[in-house]
Amino acid sequence: MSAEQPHVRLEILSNPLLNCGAREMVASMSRRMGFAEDAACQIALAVDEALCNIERHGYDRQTDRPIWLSLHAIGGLAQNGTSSSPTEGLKIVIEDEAQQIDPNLIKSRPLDEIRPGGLGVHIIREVMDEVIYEQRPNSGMRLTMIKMRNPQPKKDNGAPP
Amino acid sequence: MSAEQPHVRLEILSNPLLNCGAREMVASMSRRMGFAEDAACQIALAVDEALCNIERHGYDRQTDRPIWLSLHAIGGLAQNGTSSSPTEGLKIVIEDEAQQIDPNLIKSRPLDEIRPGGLGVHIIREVMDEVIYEQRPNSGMRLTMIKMRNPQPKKDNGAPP
Amino acid sequence: MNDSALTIISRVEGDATIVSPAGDIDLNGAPAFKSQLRTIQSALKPGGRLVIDLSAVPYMDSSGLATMIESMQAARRQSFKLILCGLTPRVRAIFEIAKLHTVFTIKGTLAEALAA
Amino acid sequence: MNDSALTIISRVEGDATIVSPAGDIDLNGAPAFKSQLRTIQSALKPGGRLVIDLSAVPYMDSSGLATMIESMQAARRQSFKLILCGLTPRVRAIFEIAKLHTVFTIKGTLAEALAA
Ligand SMILES: Nc1ncnc2c1ncn2[C@@H]1O[C@H](COP(=O)(O)OP(=O)(O)O)[C@@H](O)[C@H]1O
Ligand SMILES: Nc1ncnc2c1ncn2[C@@H]1O[C@H](COP(=O)(O)OP(=O)(O)O)[C@@H](O)[C@H]1O
Repeated sequence: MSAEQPHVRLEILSNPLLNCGAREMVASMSRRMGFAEDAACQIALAVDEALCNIERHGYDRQTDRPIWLSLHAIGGLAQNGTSSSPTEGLKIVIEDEAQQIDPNLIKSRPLDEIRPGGLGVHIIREVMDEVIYEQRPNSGMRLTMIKMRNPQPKKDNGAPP
Repeated sequence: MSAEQPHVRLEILSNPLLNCGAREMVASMSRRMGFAEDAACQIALAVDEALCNIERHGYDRQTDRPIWLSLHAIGGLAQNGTSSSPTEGLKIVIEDEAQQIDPNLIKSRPLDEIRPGGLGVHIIREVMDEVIYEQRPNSGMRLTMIKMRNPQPKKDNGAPP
Repeated sequence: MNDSALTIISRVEGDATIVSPAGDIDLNGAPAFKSQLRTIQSALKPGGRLVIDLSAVPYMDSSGLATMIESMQAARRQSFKLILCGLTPRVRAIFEIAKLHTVFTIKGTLAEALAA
Repeated sequence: MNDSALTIISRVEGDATIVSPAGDIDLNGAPAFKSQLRTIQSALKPGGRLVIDLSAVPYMDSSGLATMIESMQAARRQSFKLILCGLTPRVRAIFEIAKLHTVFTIKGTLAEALAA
């Protein structure tokens, strides 16, 4: 994982009305970084699901609390006029000040039981190459997600099969 | 003008590759706030033109300098389940650490002479209801733009006719 | 509903009730859609059909999927037939990621859904 | 050009050279588009036609407008005819905001542009 500075930082309030802007920003930038259309949409979906979970579970539907999102283009960004994108992958970090929970409790359920709910974490783990939930040092949670442009064979993230 | 906190803050590096994400974020959020499609596109265009000018003129095409953008929904944001948007307008503030110039020198040219260039400031003033350029206290420039959902008859912003 | 968010139109054609949402079905839009769907479903007769035309839905997330699953459960309870149609590639992808594309009856166009 | 940014295809049909950019023509994409247009234009004969089909351009900003104006200036210098077509509403709006919609020859579809 790179220790470099993010290329983009976003702070939004925890109002679901704003999620569309965050996910479309990420989709749009991902396309420009060279991700294929379906991958760009997957990244946007993962971001949206993560925001929904913070808003519903972390902040218990309070709509005026902060959520921070940062994007780091692994391998860097193309400069104007260069012939191809050097971006190898996208690292997205989403942080909040919401209630802390044991990262092991954030897990997807088996999908063979068809019922509403319980799909968000599955979606996030399915579409991203790396997904790490952790508690931030003082308050809140941090979710780090990585998607590579040409992904390696997928690692097991500890999600149930 | 409202003294309230912004609902969204964005920091991007001055690489034109990232402008698409900033403008699509703003377009997407504007639609949700209740702006009509054409107005949402106009706001996105003004944001993009402002970013282009900072990147080309302010930072002289350096691609690794910071640009800050904040959005404040005047009148507030709809809460889930409410019947209509309380958002009266959108205030956008764009700041940089680039070279400072006399705000009076940032002006649009007459459009009857057809030549490339010199259209950005005209576009910004044309589509937004209020446009204020100023020097920040220590370094860089600040552009404040407001677009109302149901605009009053347009004030003269000091732009040439 | 927000001025700007999801708009939902429904109409009856023969034994089919066609619901056409327009806009994103996400955490912001799903609650209003869900409550409108419930109202529509409560008027459906056993043996009738509910067609949800998603051709004007550019985006859906797990809140939207939950709404669809609720509708499927209502269909089982009330014995009406639920048919989805008009999925854009982006919306179809999320059904696939959630392994729900084989669970719902999904048709290409509204015409195909009505003929089903 | 970036893998992802603007792609530009051109082909010749009779006396017309048709250029079809696909993607946003903004500060990120305009430089590559401008240099490709220059190359294409340098091969145009007086009396010929250059048709720029903008139907796959969802977004354009003043960098794109500047590119179009440059092309118009080349058309005057080299006596070829420049025709734009396929403008999406969002792109058409920026031509109008810059008061350029009456300055260019703008047709609805590519077929109309080729018949012009
Ligand atoms: N950001 C978060 N903060 C707290 N708990 C979370 C968070 N994200 C997920 N969870 C927990 O993980 C569970 C599974 O989440 P998910 O798969 O999205 O389904 P759902 O949200 O429908 O329950 C949630 O029910 C919740 O207990
Ligand atoms: N953010 C900025 N920083 C410094 N100068 C600026 C900025 N924005 C605009 N200007 C000045 O205003 C002029 C007009 O800008 P614009 O209408 O966008 O046309 P162009 O950028 O094509 O010259 C520019 O040439 C520049 O001198």
